[in-house]
Amino acid sequence: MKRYYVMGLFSNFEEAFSTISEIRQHAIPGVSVDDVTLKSPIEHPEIEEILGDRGSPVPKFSLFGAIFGAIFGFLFLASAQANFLTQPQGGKAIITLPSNIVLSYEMLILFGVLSTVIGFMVNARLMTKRHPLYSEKVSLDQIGVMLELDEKNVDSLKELFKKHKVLEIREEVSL
Amino acid sequence: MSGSDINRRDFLKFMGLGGVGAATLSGCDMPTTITLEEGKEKVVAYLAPEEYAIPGIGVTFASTCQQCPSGCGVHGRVREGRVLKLEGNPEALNGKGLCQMGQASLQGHYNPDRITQPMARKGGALMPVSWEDAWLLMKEKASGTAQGRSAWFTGTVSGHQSVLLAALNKAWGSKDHYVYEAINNAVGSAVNEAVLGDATPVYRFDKAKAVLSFGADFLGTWVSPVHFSREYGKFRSGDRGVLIQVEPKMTLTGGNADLWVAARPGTEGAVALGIANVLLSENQVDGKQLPQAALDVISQYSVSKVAEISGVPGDTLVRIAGYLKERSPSLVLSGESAHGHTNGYQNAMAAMMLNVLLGNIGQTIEASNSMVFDELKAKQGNSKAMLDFAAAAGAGEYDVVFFMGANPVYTAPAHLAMADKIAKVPFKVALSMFPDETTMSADLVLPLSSPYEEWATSVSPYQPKDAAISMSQPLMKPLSVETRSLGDILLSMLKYQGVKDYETFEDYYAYLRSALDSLPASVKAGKDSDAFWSAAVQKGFIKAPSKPGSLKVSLGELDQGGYQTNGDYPMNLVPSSNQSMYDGRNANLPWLQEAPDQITKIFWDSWVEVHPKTASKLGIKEGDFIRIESDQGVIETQAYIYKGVHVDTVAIPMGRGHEEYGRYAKGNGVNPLKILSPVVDEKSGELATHATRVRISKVGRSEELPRLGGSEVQVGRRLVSTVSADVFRRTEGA
Amino acid sequence: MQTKDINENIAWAKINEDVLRSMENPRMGYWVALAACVAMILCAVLAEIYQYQVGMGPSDLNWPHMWDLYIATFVFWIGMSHSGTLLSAILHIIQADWRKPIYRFAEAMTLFSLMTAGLFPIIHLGRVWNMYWVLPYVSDRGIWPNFRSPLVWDAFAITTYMTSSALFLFIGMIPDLAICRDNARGWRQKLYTVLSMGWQGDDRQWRHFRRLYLMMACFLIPLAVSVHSIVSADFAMSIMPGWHVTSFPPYFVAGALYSGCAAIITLFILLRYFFRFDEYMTIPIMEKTCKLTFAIAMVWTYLNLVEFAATWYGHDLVAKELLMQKFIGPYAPFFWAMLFLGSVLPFTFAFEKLRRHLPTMFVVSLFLNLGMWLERWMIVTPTLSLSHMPFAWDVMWPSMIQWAIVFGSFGWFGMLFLIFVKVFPAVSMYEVKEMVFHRRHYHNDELESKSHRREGDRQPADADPSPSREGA
Amino acid sequence: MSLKNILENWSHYRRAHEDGGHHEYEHMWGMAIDLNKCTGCNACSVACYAENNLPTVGKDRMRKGQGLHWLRMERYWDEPDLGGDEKEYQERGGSFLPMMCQQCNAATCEPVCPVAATYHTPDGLNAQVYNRCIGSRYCSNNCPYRLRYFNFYSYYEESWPEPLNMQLNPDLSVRDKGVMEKCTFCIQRIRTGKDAAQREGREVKDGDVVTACAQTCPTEAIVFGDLLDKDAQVTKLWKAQEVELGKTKQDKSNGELRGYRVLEGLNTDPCVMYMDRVREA
Repeated sequence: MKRYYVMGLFSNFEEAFSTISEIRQHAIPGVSVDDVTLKSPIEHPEIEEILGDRGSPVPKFSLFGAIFGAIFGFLFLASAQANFLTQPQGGKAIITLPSNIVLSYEMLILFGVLSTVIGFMVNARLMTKRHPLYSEKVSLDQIGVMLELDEKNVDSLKELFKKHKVLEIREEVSL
Repeated sequence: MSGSDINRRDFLKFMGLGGVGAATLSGCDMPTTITLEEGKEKVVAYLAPEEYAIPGIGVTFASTCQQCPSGCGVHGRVREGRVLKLEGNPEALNGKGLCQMGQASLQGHYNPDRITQPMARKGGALMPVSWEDAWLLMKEKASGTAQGRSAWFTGTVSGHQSVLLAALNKAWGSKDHYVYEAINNAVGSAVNEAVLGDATPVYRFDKAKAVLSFGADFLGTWVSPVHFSREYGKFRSGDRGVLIQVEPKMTLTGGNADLWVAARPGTEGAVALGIANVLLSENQVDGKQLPQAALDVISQYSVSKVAEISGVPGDTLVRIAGYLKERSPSLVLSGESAHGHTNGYQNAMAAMMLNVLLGNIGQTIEASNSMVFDELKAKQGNSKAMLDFAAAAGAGEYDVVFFMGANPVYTAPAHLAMADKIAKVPFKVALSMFPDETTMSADLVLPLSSPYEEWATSVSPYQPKDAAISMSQPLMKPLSVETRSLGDILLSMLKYQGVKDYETFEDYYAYLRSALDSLPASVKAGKDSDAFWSAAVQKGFIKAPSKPGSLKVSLGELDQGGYQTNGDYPMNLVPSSNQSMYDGRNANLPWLQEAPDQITKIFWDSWVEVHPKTASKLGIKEGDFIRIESDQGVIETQAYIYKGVHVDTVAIPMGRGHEEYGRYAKGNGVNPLKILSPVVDEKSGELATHATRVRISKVGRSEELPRLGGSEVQVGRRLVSTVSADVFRRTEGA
Repeated sequence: MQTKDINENIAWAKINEDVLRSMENPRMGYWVALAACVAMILCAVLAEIYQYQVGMGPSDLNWPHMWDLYIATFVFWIGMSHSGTLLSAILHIIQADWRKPIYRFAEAMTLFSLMTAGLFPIIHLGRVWNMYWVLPYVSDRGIWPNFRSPLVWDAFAITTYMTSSALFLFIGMIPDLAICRDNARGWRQKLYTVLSMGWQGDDRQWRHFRRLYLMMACFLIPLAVSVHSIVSADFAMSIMPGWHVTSFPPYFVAGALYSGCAAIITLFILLRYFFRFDEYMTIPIMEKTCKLTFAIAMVWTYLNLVEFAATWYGHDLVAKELLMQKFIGPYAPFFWAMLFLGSVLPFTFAFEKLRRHLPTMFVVSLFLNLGMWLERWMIVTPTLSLSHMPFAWDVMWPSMIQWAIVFGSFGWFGMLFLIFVKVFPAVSMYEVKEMVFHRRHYHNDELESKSHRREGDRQPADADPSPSREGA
Repeated sequence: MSLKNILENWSHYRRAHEDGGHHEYEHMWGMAIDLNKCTGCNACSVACYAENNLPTVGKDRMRKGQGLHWLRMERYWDEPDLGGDEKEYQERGGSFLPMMCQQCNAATCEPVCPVAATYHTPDGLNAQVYNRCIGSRYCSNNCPYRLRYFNFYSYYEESWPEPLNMQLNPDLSVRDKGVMEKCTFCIQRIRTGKDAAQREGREVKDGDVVTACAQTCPTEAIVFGDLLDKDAQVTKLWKAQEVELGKTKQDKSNGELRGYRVLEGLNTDPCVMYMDRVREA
């Protein structure tokens, strides 16, 4: 059976949200809210209530990046100090904790940040091709509700879209 | 690998051989003097080193410093055929110490402005000529000089060079050998001679418990400063002696005094008499040592009168007398700033009177050990020689004059018009290392080798312990093949004059060998010729037999001339000498130019010292340019204001303001000697250098003074704090 | 009187249009400004070449003034970099949405100040060509930099800060770059296609984006604070009176925020004027920034007083002496100018009329920054001029070489900023849209009108008769 | 390897100055300077120029404060409000203070160097590695004695025109522009002395190593030696004055003893002891 991508572009955001709400309430049998991809020009924290909490592992990346940074930082500094033989200075110990704390802290943040960014890039699937149904209007002021669904449900979805004053509907056969 | 077991190889690996090699591995015996940075130094293989040059090993050779007349023994460290550093000869008079002038004498040796070949005046300018041409010129202009129409004008000379010089003068039929030193103790010597019968007695600082010095800068320039500094160290140890300095401008010695007293210039004698008065009247010192005439004079100098004449408060006089009475034996000295007056001789006499009164003669002033070889003794310089020479030259008495080791064109006051008078001499020959003012006005310039390139002997004028002949040996090959030692030139001239005694000697070295060979067997202590020679060269000096001296006491006239004032010129000028530029001969040594003056901390330039009271009266601030005007001329320089100069006095250091003398000296600062008034010490005929009256005014320009250091006080920090001598004697007293 | 931070009924297409327009077709004035900046840089480059060839001597640095304008200006630029990222992050976390129209250029300012600041420690090195020795690269000689040295901390902190704030700026710009991509042609399209990294605005991206941005903000706040306290450690970690001051880290952070805010005001006014961003960079936002600046100015003033008081009541005579010398010594005119500009001048912000008056604010903000620059100079130089050793006291005035390089650094910053505004959107389009959207949906207009408006103000109905609830 | 190293030697690497430090000190070179004997004649400073290849920089640069004088002879006048007097003249002369690198055991210059160009040697010296120096000048700023000097220019051509350059001591380098330098206690002489002792198969003894300043001092006010050598003259002087290393305030049985270290309250632990100037009153 062919699978279709259907995307409806809305200018009124609330209509788009109620469309999703209805999908969530099984307005179309066999179409789950999990199949919905929302394309929006802005961030909508509130949409999670409708779309369901899909979660993000990015903070975990931050945490592990930071822990790694701190531990690596300290060990790196300490081993450099311990192996470089001409460093007794100013009556200080060879491995000096105060300075290493400062630098480990910087390393914590640096690796935390880098790891967070990498986590984001991986999870958000950046650096991939845009979806064929991507519309430039999404970057302007319209919101797109896209679903991947069976051929039999396409028409009922379009009906639903039209009920909510959709401006434009695009579709494409999934490969 | 833990921290403690680093070995050399790892270290090299870490640091890179070239890099730290220079900084940390220096001194290890490898011929790696390579710095990798920018290929600054070429890598030179020691394929064929000089015989005596062991690569990487410094060898020490003894010689004698000629930077001032004291003649300290030095050890030169020679590496790879170059002399690198001088140290004091521990066995010599100066011990292991050396003053900054001695340290810097290396820069005279390596000076980039040294004369490297003979020069002759052609068409008004000095042009390089060959030695053959130089000798031809000598033959043409000088050989036929009539008897008595030639003269030598030199600095202090001694040793075998002095012998040759005397022989040469004799061959030439001239008696005129002017020995001139701008900084000298001639007045003092005259008084010593008159009173004690010994011109240079031995001063026992180590025995003295109090030293009262009237302007004798014995730590800086007076007689034999490095030796005296050593003695000073002993003087200050144990039962620490008291040092009182009376002078118009603070010298290095004054800077170390327990009590520094500013007396009006020229009234030092009065101060001495005042102190004697207190000693006799209040301190119950017995006056029987003094002749009645002296006591009569002393009685006229009551404390109040002396205070009025000299500007020294009466209680200070009492305090000084107290120290002298309490701390016996004492030692009273007089120096430059007391001597350089019309009454300089009386000032010195008054100081000597105190020694007599306090019974110091024989205690802290002992008879000198006079060497038996009179012909080798130092011919000491004075300034009367210059006055006499100026008169003779001005009168056209000479056809030929030889200059060596003195720079009268620079040091003579303007009123002598020395340059003009010298110009009247038809043929002037300068034997010189440097293009100084006198050299540049000569007709023929013969390049001298440096003291560290030549063979020579010298005898220092001040010989406190055993008499000794100091040896100079070449510490390295001459830098320039064209330079000749003084001895060699004199020997050549003697041969030229056909003096038979000297014809057999190939060079001065041969002459010296033979001359030392002919010393009495007692001197040679049974050694054969070679052994004696090498012992002498190794040690740096030869102990010579001396006649034990004795001291008599016959005090001369003490009466002081009144202190003269002059409405037009209200201030006194002190052309101060210091242990860096000295009389100007050190102005071409960059180390000394850059070394800050010991007292004012000023470098590379002249300055005029002004008392804060005078400064505020005239609205002068530090760094202001001041015009100093005497009846002989005007100089302008920057003001340094401090409480180390008498209120009525300004002091300008000697030694700068050269018109020639190489890149480091030329155009730096001013020469205070130029504006000296034509006055002399009436008794000795010495130039009265400190008797010039001046008036000062602001020029209106100001510039930051070239002075090292910010604050001149410690602002409450404990960097140097002062404890009292009582505490010192309690804790460290002998 | 305008009281709303932004007109929430502004059309989204207009937002795109306004911002994208600002990136196109530079006018004559732009080229002149750019040329002026390049000329300033040339001055500095010539001075630096001379200094490189000859040594540090011509700068008139000396013993004991081993540091002077270079380090002072370094601290100044580091300070300048603080407001952008730090304020942006803080305001993001506390959800103050008025940051949205202004944070982009502020963050750019952060990055460029850092790029300028980073030059100074390099310029001031005696042996510039060996500057990489400060970095912990693996060397077969086993030599590492000295991790005890605050200068190495600087290198670490600046690198971290530069990386993080560049990422923060870049990440925050991705949705806007996508907008640019969708609207651009030619080389710009290619550039933005690469830079936007395939952003298509789907909910997955936004969801991770939101977390990312929050996490970044969380990292950046302590980072920014640590960076400037580390810069203060260059001084505070030393033993010198006047530098060894406990309150230096917060003092430096406050001073940094202060100068950064002042710089934001300056650039705010310039951008608003030249790019006609009146509708985004509104007077109320300006007013908020001014109030913030005033608050920070008072913190700074307080910390100044704390420093004086601590020194005055402390028993370190040398520090006290230095303080007195600041008050009456040769550098006193600059010191008093700093106090006047830093503590008295900000009171202009206390007057509503003045803080809403752009020309006044422009001039004031420039003077505040001058004051902050003087602060840095007065930290570095008087301490060196007076120390424990009175013999090493000295008063030194910087030479033209130093001034030329300091002057040129402003050209460098200006040039970077000018290029930025023509290549990247200086106002965050998507976030202005968010701001507008959320204000429209969640703000109670009536409540707002009651609380903020005064009698005589125009009613919102007058201003906008037909409020639309739609996006376009 | 390095992790093992850290874990095994942790306590060793954590030993600070107070705990005896990282080094097993072979020597602890130190000085004792008697200001009662020092006349301020400046010979030490010029000897230092001669020994250590110090350039002369000329009047203008010297006035700007760009000179290099590893050993500077400081001269202070008595302060009117501190035991001095409001008198018309400086009656007690000057206070002379020769200041060379104090070779602090807790040197404040060392930890601030970004590239570890300055560190502490097992000889107790504060060493400066010229080739490693990048010229940040932080060390000089953080030296409370202000005893570190910077090469603001390249001097090797200007300061030693031919043949003055022949005097340069090949035992140490001529520093180029951009490098910090300071007194080394004549480390080249220490090297030579140690090498000679090693060749002869003996310990270094007192007098084997003398710094240029100590050697030339006409009054022998400067005494140099190894503070770990109980028989060294310098050790005896320190003992006699009851001055000890590692203290910020000397606890003396006799408060009248003159020994002190300059600014020792800053806990820099310098290795140079001074003895107070003495004046009659």
